[in-house]
Amino acid sequence: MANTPFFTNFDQIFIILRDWLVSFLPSPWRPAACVVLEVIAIVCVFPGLFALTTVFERKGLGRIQNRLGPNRVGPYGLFQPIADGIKSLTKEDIVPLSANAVVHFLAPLVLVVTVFMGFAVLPMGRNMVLVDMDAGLLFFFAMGAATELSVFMAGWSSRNKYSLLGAMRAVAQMISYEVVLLLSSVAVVMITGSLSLPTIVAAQNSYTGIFPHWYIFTPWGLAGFVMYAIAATAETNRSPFDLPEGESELVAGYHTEYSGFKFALFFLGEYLAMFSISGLGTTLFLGGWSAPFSFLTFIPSWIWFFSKVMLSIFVFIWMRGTLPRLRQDQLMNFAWKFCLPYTLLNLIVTALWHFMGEGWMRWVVCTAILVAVYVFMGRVEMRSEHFGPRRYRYAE
Amino acid sequence: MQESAAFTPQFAASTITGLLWLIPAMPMIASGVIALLKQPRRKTAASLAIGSLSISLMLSLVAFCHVVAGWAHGSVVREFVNFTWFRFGTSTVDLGWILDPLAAIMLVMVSFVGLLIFIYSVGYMAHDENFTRFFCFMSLFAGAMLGVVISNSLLLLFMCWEIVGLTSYLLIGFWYQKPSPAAAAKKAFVTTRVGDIFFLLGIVWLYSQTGTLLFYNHGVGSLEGLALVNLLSQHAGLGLSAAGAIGLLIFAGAAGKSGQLPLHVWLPDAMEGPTPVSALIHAATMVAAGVYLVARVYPLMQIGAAPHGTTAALTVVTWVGASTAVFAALIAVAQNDIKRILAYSTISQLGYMMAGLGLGGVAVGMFHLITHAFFKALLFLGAGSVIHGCHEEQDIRRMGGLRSDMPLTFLTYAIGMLALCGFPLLFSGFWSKDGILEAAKHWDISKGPFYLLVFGALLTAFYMTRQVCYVFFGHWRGHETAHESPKVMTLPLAILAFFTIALGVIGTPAWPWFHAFLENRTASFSWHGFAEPGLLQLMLASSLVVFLGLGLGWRLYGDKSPKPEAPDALERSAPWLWAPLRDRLYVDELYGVTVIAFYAWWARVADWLDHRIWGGIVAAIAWLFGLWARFNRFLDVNWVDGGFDKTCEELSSGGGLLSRLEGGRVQNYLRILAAAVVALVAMLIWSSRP
Amino acid sequence: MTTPLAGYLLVAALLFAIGLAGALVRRNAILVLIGIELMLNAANLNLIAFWRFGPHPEALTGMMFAIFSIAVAAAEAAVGLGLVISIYRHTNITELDKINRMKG
Amino acid sequence: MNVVFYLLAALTIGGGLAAVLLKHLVHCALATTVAFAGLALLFLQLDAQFAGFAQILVYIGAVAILIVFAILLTRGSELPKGGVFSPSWFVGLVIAAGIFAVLAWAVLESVRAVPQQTAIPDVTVRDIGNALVGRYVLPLEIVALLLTAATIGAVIVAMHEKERPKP
Repeated sequence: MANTPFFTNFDQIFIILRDWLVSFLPSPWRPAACVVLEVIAIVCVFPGLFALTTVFERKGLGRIQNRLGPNRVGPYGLFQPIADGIKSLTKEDIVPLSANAVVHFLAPLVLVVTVFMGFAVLPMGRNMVLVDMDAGLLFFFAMGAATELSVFMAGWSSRNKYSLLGAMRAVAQMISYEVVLLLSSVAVVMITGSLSLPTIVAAQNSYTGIFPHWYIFTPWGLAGFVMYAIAATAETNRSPFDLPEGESELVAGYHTEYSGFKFALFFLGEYLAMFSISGLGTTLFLGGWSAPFSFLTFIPSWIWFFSKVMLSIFVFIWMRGTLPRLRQDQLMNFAWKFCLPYTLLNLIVTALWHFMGEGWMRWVVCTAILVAVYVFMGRVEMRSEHFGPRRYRYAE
Repeated sequence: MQESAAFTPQFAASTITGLLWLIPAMPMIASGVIALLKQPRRKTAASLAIGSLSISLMLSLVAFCHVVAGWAHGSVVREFVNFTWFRFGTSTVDLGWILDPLAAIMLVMVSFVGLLIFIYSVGYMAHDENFTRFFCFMSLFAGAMLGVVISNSLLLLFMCWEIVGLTSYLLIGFWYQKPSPAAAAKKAFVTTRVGDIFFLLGIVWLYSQTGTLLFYNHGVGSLEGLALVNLLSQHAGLGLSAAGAIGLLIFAGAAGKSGQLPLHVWLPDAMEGPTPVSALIHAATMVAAGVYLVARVYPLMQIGAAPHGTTAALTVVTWVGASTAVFAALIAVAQNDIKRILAYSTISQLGYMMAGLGLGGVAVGMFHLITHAFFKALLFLGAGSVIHGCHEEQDIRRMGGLRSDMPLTFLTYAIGMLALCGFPLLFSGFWSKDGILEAAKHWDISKGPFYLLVFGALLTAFYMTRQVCYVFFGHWRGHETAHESPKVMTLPLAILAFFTIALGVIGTPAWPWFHAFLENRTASFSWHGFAEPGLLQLMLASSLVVFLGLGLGWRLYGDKSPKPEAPDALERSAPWLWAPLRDRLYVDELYGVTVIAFYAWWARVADWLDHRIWGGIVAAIAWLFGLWARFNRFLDVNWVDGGFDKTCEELSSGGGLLSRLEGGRVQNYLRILAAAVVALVAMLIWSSRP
Repeated sequence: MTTPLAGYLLVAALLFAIGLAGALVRRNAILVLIGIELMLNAANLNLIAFWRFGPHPEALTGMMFAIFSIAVAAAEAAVGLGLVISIYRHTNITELDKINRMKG
Repeated sequence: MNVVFYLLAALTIGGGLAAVLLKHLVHCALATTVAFAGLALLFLQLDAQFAGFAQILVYIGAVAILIVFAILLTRGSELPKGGVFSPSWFVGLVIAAGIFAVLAWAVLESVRAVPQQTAIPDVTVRDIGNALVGRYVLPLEIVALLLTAATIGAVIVAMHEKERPKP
């Protein structure tokens, strides 16, 4: 069924469309035109998704908090992002007097550009990847690392203590969790033996019975995915790790002094980072664009990819609606004393998994090690005073 | 095998054999983790140790059932996994582990007794501040001992063997702040090292002859056909074949560990360690490792014997064992320390085992090993309970009447004591000892061992009766009142007591299940086992001997409760006999005047040489140099100094100039460096221009 | 400049000289470290250029050297900046020409 | 030699110059980042994809951030009173110019003697990985050790000193 021309064409509809459009041009221009078309597609689709997600988030939070959410502009408030966009475009762009104007101007641009670059290596469907780089994963993380600089630039150039504090918190947090993010992805690289994201998806695109070979369905993959998800939440400054923007302490963190369109760019950048990091998580652990059951392969691959990404976005929103914010010391301790050791252990377990060969033994052994260490670290090590309630020296 | 990668064991054997390494690994890992724990984490330490050993016990039981099942279906009962540890040149060093009836029985015994003693230690060591360290060492010991049991390579066995020795040293000296345990630990370590030197020599010889240290390896191991025939055909002098000579060297190692005659002196002193250590290491398991080792390399010793015959090596083993049995039993008669009596009794019983190995084969010796492990552990733990209840009192003359104060301890102790004496029919000790006596009776070479062993049995019954009378009968002669021990200590006693009785069932002449299992025959139950000629008479005779010993003991000591200061009953009747026995037949003194005196003399000689000869030379040279120096000083003061003073002034002013370069300013350094680079590169290029 | 290799080497030389100048003329210790980083990077560029245009690129020697150098540079930066911060805590200055005491 | 190369070279050199010349330390750090990025792009132009991305990840993602942190922790963002250049800046400049002159001379003298490979080398990440754990495994492990030591050392050096009781 999945191989019938109709479904194949439907699956590849964007590729066919691109080739058809390009065929109007003389052949020497075609490769460049292909790239331009693809970049246009990415630059259009993800901001569109961003607009949708803002409504989705506000409505979702509204449901969680037992209220309605935006419902005035358009049916069910669906046109709310358009109204927001117009508002931010027409607002005055305020630059503080003492601010460092050039850096202040460059910061949001650097953020959005580097975040967009990350999409270049994400496979969004069968054959749908902008550049199939040999070192794609490394490229993705290199771009992710560059966003930290933009955060710092924004915070420092504003000449505002809240901005600076927020930026320093954000950078410290992002650096700490980037280590975890990277190491949890390395487990996948160890098993696949490739840094190319399409290859990683292809390695997961097979089935036993009706069940897929996604890496999340292995002990190390599950542990890696959990670590990845935690680190991704911290990396994108989302609740419960949203200290850099904690409005109760820091007004709005590093983008306090931004308004109008630059603020909108920060907003966009943050959501795009969320999309790209969910996309990477999907690619690494959730089988990318492959279908969750073998009998569902007739549904186009890109639908699967985007549904998985939106599912992760939903989880992000859910967590924001339910979890309280952490404290800075808890956050750092958690990263360096729990996540990092556990991720390193996961790497060892992954190696063990690889070297134990096929058979049920490796399932038992790997699961046992991971669960045992998790319980040990969770119950014994996390009991120490660093993680417990803070003792207030003067209040008691 | 040789082609496979170095780290991948071959899992051709069954799953349990493949996983056999987990059995020693569990306690070892636990030991490592405990070593990292903080001092106050007592509960964690104890539960880690006990938990890991329980897992080992479960795995051991699985392995045991696996072997029994294989034996019952008549299929292969020896499985092993070998792998290459490292290679140099073309030769490889292989390690491996093995699962066969011998290993399976020892595994179950060691892990079971070990587990009981661990549980007991929780109570016994409850007030010790180094609780975690204790369990760390104990776990390490258990792991290494289990490693000795399963190793299929003499090298691996030796490694574990040495770890066992190390932990023994550490645990004897556990209370190292007191001088006597520290000295005892040193003594044990040094004495067993003497045996281990011979053991190592045997290993090297074996490796040079056969090129492998694996016991079994699909026909090319060192204990299998080809290698044995090869070894047998070589003569090592003194009428021994190479196989026999290597066997004897290995036996020397075993003798060191098992406290056989010339090397037994460390074992009584080892009782300075905590009582659970004495029970686990110096009664039930480690000292039995020697016996186990001899059983393991039995083919080496046996090869070349005619049917029902014997070899020179086995003869040596027999004589050493039998004389140790009597020798130690004699000393035990005149000791007053409750643990010391048991220690000598252990040496004596180890002698029985060795004699059993030499006379009747693996099964006879091993059966006594297993039963002895249980009842001796029981006795030691009982002794520990008594010591604990009497507030760390160890002198049996200051106890008494504990029968009513510690009823549970008394009951279990009595069971253990009767088993050790070989009380007829009911107790396992009777059956295992009887097996040895029967084998001795049928030995062709000499009847000497038989009489020695019978005499030993008489003595055993006598000294145990003496001890029990002192401790449990009469009235209390100590300082404070005694109290019964907590549940966590008495429960293991009860379990051990149960097995002390029950184990006898599997080794009776009517149903020699144990022997059949070890020798891979089928076992069937029939009363005809007793109908063997002479067997019933022998049983009757040995029972009579035991009763004689018991009666004699009761006659002399029963229910009398003499004053602690009063001379012993035996001392009064035969003082000429008592004195040498009390002083342990002067063996320590003999070593003192021979070996140690020789070393001391040699040290004095070296000291004298140092002082007089070398020291004299050095002093002469020093004197010459002193003379030369005086002359130099004369020159210096008068001629050189003036010149130097001038030079120094110049230098210090020049140094002041130079010190501006070394001003601690990093950038200056960098500047000079870079300028130098410019100059050097320019020179280089200039000089290399065509 | 007849070959591409010469171009890369010249860029590297210029960057090296700039880095050295930074290390030599600035007073702030952090700036000196930045200069040193630039020099290391110039060396890396040399290595990569020689790898690319050298006779045996499949041997990966230059590439490996560059990768290891990047790793070592990271370590150097961490320790160097740690030292600067520690000195600042101690003496409240970061100007190198004032840090000339040999003992704490 | 093409336009891209000249652009990237200009970017790198410009970044480097700005890093050395700007007054404000944070500006210097940001300019350094530009130089790092230009170098990474030059690496990419030299078909060294892996090294280029590693350069971005390590230098922009870590070293630049580290420098920025150090600047803020030492209050380096305030302008010093005695000027940013050392008193003997001219000597340094001359030496640096000398170094460049010597190096450029050496390059121009010797580059003709070097045989040039123009074909794009066919090197995948897998090759690099295999080389890292194969031929270069010892350097790799030494670097691992070095990084560990550097991490611990940096932590200890930068750690708060314990209050020592005055004698």
